[in-house]
Amino acid sequence: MTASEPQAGSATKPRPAPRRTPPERAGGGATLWAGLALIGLVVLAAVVSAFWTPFDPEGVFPDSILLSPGAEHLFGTDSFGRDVFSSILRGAQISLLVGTVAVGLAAVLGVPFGIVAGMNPGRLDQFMMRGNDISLAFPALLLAIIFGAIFGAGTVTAMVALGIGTAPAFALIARSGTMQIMSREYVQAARASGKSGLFIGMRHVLPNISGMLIVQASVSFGIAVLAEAALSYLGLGTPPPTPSWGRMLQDAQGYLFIEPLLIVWPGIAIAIAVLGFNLLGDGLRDRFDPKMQVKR
Amino acid sequence: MRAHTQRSMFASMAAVMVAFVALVGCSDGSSTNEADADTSLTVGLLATPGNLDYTTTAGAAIPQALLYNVYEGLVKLDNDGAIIPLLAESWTVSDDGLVYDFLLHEGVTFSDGSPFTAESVKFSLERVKDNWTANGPAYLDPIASIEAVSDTEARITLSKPSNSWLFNMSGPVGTMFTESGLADLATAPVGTGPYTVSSFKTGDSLVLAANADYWGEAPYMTDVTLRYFTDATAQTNALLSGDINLVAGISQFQLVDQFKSNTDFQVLEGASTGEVTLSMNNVSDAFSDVRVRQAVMYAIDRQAVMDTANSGYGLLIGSMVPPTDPWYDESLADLYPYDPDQATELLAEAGVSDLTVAFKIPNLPYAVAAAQVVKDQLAKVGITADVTALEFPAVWLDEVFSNHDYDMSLIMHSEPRDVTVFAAPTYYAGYDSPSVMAKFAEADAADPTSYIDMMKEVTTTMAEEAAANWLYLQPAISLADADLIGVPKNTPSLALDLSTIAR
Amino acid sequence: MVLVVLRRLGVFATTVIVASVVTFLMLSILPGDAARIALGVQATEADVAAQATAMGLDRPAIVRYLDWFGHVLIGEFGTSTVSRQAIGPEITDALGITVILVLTSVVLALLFAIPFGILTAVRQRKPDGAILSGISQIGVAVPGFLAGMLLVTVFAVTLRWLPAGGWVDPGNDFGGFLEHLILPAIALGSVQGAVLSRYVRSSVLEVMREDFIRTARAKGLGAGRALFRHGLRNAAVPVMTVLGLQIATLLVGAVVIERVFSIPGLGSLLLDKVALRDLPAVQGIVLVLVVFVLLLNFLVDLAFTLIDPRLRSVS
Amino acid sequence: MTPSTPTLSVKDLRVGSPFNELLHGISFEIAAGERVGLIGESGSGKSLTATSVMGLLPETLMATGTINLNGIDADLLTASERRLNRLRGNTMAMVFQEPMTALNPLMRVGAQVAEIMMVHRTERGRRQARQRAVELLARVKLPNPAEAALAFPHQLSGGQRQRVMLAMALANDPQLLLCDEPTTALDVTVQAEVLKLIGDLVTDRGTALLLITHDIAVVAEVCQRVLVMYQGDIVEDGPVGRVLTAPQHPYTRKLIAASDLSSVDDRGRLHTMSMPVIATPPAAASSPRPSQADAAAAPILLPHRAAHQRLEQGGPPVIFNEVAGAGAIRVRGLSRQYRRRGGGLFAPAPIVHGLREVSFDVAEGQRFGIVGESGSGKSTLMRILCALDQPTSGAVDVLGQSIGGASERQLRDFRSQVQIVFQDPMGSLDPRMKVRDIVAEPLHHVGRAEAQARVEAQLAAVGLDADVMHRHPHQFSGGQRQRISIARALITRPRVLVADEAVSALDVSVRAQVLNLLADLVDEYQLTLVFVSHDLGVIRHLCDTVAVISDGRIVECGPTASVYDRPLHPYTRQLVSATPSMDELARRVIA
Repeated sequence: MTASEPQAGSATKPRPAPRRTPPERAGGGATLWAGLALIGLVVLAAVVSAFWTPFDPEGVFPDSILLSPGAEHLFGTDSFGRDVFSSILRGAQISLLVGTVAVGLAAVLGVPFGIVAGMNPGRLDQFMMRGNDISLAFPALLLAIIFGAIFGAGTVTAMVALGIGTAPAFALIARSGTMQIMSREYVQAARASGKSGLFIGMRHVLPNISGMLIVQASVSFGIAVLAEAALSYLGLGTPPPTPSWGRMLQDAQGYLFIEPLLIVWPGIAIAIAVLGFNLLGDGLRDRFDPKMQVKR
Repeated sequence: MRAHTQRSMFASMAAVMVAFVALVGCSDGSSTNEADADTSLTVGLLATPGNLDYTTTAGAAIPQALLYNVYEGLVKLDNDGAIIPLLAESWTVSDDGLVYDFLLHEGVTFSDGSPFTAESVKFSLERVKDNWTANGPAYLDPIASIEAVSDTEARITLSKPSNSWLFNMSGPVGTMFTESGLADLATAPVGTGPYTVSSFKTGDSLVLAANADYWGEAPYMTDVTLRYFTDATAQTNALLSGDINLVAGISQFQLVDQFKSNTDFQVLEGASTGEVTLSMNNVSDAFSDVRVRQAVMYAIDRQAVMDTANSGYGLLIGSMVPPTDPWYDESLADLYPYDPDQATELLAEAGVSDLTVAFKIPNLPYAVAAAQVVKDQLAKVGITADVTALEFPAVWLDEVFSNHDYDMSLIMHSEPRDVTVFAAPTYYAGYDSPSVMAKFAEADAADPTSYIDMMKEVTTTMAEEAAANWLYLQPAISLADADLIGVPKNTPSLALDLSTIAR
Repeated sequence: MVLVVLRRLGVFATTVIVASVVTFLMLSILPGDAARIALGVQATEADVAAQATAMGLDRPAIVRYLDWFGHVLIGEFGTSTVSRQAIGPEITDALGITVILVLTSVVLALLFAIPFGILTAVRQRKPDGAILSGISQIGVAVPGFLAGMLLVTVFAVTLRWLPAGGWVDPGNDFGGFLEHLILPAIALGSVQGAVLSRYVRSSVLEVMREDFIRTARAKGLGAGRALFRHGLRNAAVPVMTVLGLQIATLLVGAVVIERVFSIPGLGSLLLDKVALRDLPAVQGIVLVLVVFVLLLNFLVDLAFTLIDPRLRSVS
Repeated sequence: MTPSTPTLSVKDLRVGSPFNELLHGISFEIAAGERVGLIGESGSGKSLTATSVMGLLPETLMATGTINLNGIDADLLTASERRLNRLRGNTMAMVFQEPMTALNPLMRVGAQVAEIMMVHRTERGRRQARQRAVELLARVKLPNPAEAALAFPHQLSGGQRQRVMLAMALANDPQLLLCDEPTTALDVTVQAEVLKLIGDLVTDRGTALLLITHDIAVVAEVCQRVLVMYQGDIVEDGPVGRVLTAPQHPYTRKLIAASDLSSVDDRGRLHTMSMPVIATPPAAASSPRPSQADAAAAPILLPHRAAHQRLEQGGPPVIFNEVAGAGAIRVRGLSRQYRRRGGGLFAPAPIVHGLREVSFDVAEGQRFGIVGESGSGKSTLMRILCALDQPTSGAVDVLGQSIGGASERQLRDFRSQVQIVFQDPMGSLDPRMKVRDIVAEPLHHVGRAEAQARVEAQLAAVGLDADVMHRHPHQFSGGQRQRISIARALITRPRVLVADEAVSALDVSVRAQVLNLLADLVDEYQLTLVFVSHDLGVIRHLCDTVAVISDGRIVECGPTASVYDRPLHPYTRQLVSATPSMDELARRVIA
């Protein structure tokens, strides 16, 4: 799932009359804030757990195995006697780490690639886009499986695979945004002033496509959190004892009939994080010019 | 108009929902394997065979499916671990223990129609030395010569007496083949067993059909499907939903309890030969000192490891000997009681502080779970274990098993009587004791009574020297439909003997 | 039009070749000794070396590549080092299963997403639209394998209506095939459906703002009729792009659901073969997956050309 | 229907959101068959009026008042959707501005025309409707109507699409036709044809017409009566001839004065409307003098007068406006070809000829206009003159610098000597940059403080206060943005200024101000001006020489007055007649 939500049609002619109100402007704000609130919750959990958790989420406590939720253990304990609440808090770190690195890597790889392609229409663009097609054909999960075999499974491998797997989407969006910006007259003006391609790319293109890139980043972040969970399920994610929501889900599967709540907590945590980033993406999309969205 | 539109959209959504429910509902009550054919059996297993040729492919999965079912040898192990006749009706051993005379069953044919005779014995066993690369061709090293005395008489002469030889003949290396059935060992095995392979799909299923021309008593189950799962939950779910009838050897014991309270199912607890072993690289800087290894023995609360990682299932053994072996010594389980103070003392004595060890485990659920507890307990005596879960088998075999590039590992040794293998100095544990090796050789050649005593002695020595920390014996727990009888409880050998199962 | 297709075919062939090189290079650095794995822990070093030679592992990379890809071109994926059978049929079987699973789930997803997406778009300012939209948002946020686990627990384990997993060949037992297909297809389709419905919604919202919808309204078509007659086909174009991408990612992405339901699909086969270091098989599977995605993109592009007359007039 | 009932009657129409009223209670009537123009600048509320009548206001806006359509008792504002659906496209029909997007791109145009008859069941079946559609397409004078009916919208030109829209609107013989800027997006010559068509059709059928436009000329062409809107109110209502010649309301008066590019005050400046935001600085006060070097380099200009020439059909290439010695610009045999997009790695894409064999000179200090319609090649020519594009063949020298094959390094001096002002006041300024950075952008190797000072001075020269420097472009009106563009272009003290449709997107009132400013600055800085436009009127006002470009070729060139008064080429003649002056309009209307 690489694409941002596409928008049909893109009129290039500026319209003299602002006769229609922007879409969902009224609802957009609420969506945005709801997204930010949920993300805030996740970030808070990650930050707090860096300094304090009710119990050690990485230890083993044979005396408190599989306790039901109660006053002492808010969400109960798992098969190692670990406090699930503590693990959920600490697990936010891995989810945010994976999301940040994966999305960051994807942006670092994809955005300059897309901008260069978009600024050089013609053969170079064609060539680069074929290359992009090929990397699109290696989805993140496939890369994760292959990289897992080559470099060993783990958080870093998963992040890198997700990052590389997501990069083509960023490249496509950056490219189409760049092509729109390049047709703007201020770019012509900059060129007429003798500005270099690098200057135009950095000063004009990048700031003006940043809105759509942020939207894409937000959506990709949610996807990365989900993908980390899926990879953990396949045994390609974060190794224990570091708490990860995906692996907690996988571990909980075996206890579904003994302690069904074990599967609920990480499920909710993942849903909150993904929902947060998706809502943020939707809200930002409504806020930024919808016509800036990409067809692909 | 707008209202109209919405109504029609609601209508179409409703239609979709109805179709959806209908789709789900149509299959209500028509589950697949419900008592339509009494003689068919579906078994859920975990590790899938890559192919069906155990002469050149390692791993327990192929013998589990084929040995005793499709392939047979002269002898087999019964479920209590005793050697009983199979293709051999009987045998005699010379007084010096060197000459074995086997009397073979008459009228036995392979599934391709070719006859089983003493020549088949000679052909099959002689083939092992040159053509087998897996499953222990060295087990037959004691054989000096094989002679087909008549069609039903085979004489095997050993170069020296061996107590373990006949036992090993019950395993894969003792399998009888026919020359005409070797063409496609990987996909179309030809044996004398009660079943033949009717289809095989890697990673999915192996379907066995009763061999109509079987020389012995026909098995009750005529159609047996072995279905392979990648995780234990899926396996038990399949049993609960009625897709399969039997889970042979559950690997995640937290899944067991739900069956105990369910009268539709039975839980069979038996003994296995799988020692879950915390191995320490005896030649590494960290563990070359026996005191450090002993410190690890004292530092680990094996009961706690078993409770946490195995939901309490298993047996504390303290050595590499399961109770099914005659030289089992239950007192060894208490040789190193949990005593962190003692561990700290030993470490201090050895002059070790701030020890950090590379703890490389296979990425298998039981190992990952146990390793977390071990790590936690080692930390309490000041040993830091850097846990790395290596992909199993590929990377673990490479790094730990072949290249010995590790300090500590954790894996289950499932082969029967593998303690002699473990003691070899070239083995990955790096345990190098010439006296122990000599004693093993001596025991093998000794008379049966002293054999047991000597084995007891030498395995105790290994435990005392802390060659490894044998945490516990993995239980053999099978889960089955309540109406199944004759399900093998123990796993004394690699084989899953289907011939005894009935309803 | 023919020229356009031919030119795209040329580009397609080039990308396939490049992709094959990438696949080969990426997998040629796999650690783990395939020969050792095949022989197991008891084999001697000499045995292992002989096995490596037998498997052709000691030849230079370029020779191995040309040998491999040359055979792939004539439809031979080689022989598995593990199962010792031809890899081609193994891949085809698994691919067939995955394709059936993915397509069924996509059909289910569409059956859900199209009405749901349109409804949430049309009702976007109404409370019920917002609630439905929220439901689809939550649907997007649930990991697919969690949905799978819960479906198994409810419908297979507790109610015993349907099998918990496995696969039945439709040729052998069509009823059984359907029974085994339903739960995984729903598990895979529900999350995809939620995702798709978001795209349908945004696409419909976008199209509802188009001038030609206003033209249709000015002609006297009601809002709903204008949308159905003029909007949906236009809205379909971006949705199709997403659909193509989704199917492409699902070919591998289905592996998680395949694992939950023990379905021997292509992703599962890949994981198994990677674990066994069955290099020829892994190469073959990865190449098939990659080519399939490229092919899919190619077909989606062609489909656009059919839907949108503006793209046809290039030649 | 009695003659006394008006076809459309709007009473006290107020439209607004809860926070902001946009229409302040307007009332007007349109009699049967009457052709009424509704004129106003952007944001005056004229489009809202039409959408209110059609009942197509956005959900966020509320309307009060009454709207009555002839023969319908009910107030349209309170009528049910079902009822409105029956009226829309049947009793009243509308044509929108954007012909590019108003038609469904995936549906054949014949089917789209037929649909309106199917919807209202005015034809019995699909086949009859399709047949009628072809007839209607013939009525709107589409060539090959049967073929055109099978075409997709993108296969038609803008003018053709607008004809399709018209066919659609008239299919059910509505009593009222609303046209919202129906020709604004069209080329001048096409505009005239479409307007004539609209006028003819409604006259023939006795359809009442409400024509919305910002362009007085359009109203004068078609309408009998005109309503003038200003900030949500109708400020004037009267016969076109009277309003044109004797406007009553001050706003109307100014609007008409500003629209008339042929009428100037005694200083040779266009009549402007009052500028509420920023005052024009006194010409002498703060405008910076050209720097020493520039002053020294500036030659004493001999007045160059162009010869009036035309390109003969199939005749030899002509060198237009040939200047003896070193002119500012010298173009010889310039051709530019493009590959159309869609070409791949393997096969060449189809070739499009942007410019063919163009030769002309521009003398130093000349004000050279280039006029042409969309696709004529004028923008390509402009881009090449600014070295933003490379010629395929031919020689282009600007200020002695050869453009063909020049590297960016070689062009460094050139870049500060030749600057551009663009059309789109939205698109020509980077929305993410502050005005200070935008204006300073062309400066190279200039210290921060000096840049600051120069930006300040330059902004003052275009009539903007220094405190605008820290604002972003979206905080400015179109006219102000165009001033910022001009400031940016002039900050390097260029010798050549190229303006690309620099006033086309502006409202008439602002247009006059910007044109005055440009004229002042060109004089003051002794610029050579190349002014590219589709609007002959603007060029006539600003330029001394004009070249008419069509289909990649200059077809005629000469002194502006001469070309305007005695066009030689048929194409020029067509252009000129499509752009009447205000006087002529008034004459036509009264006649």
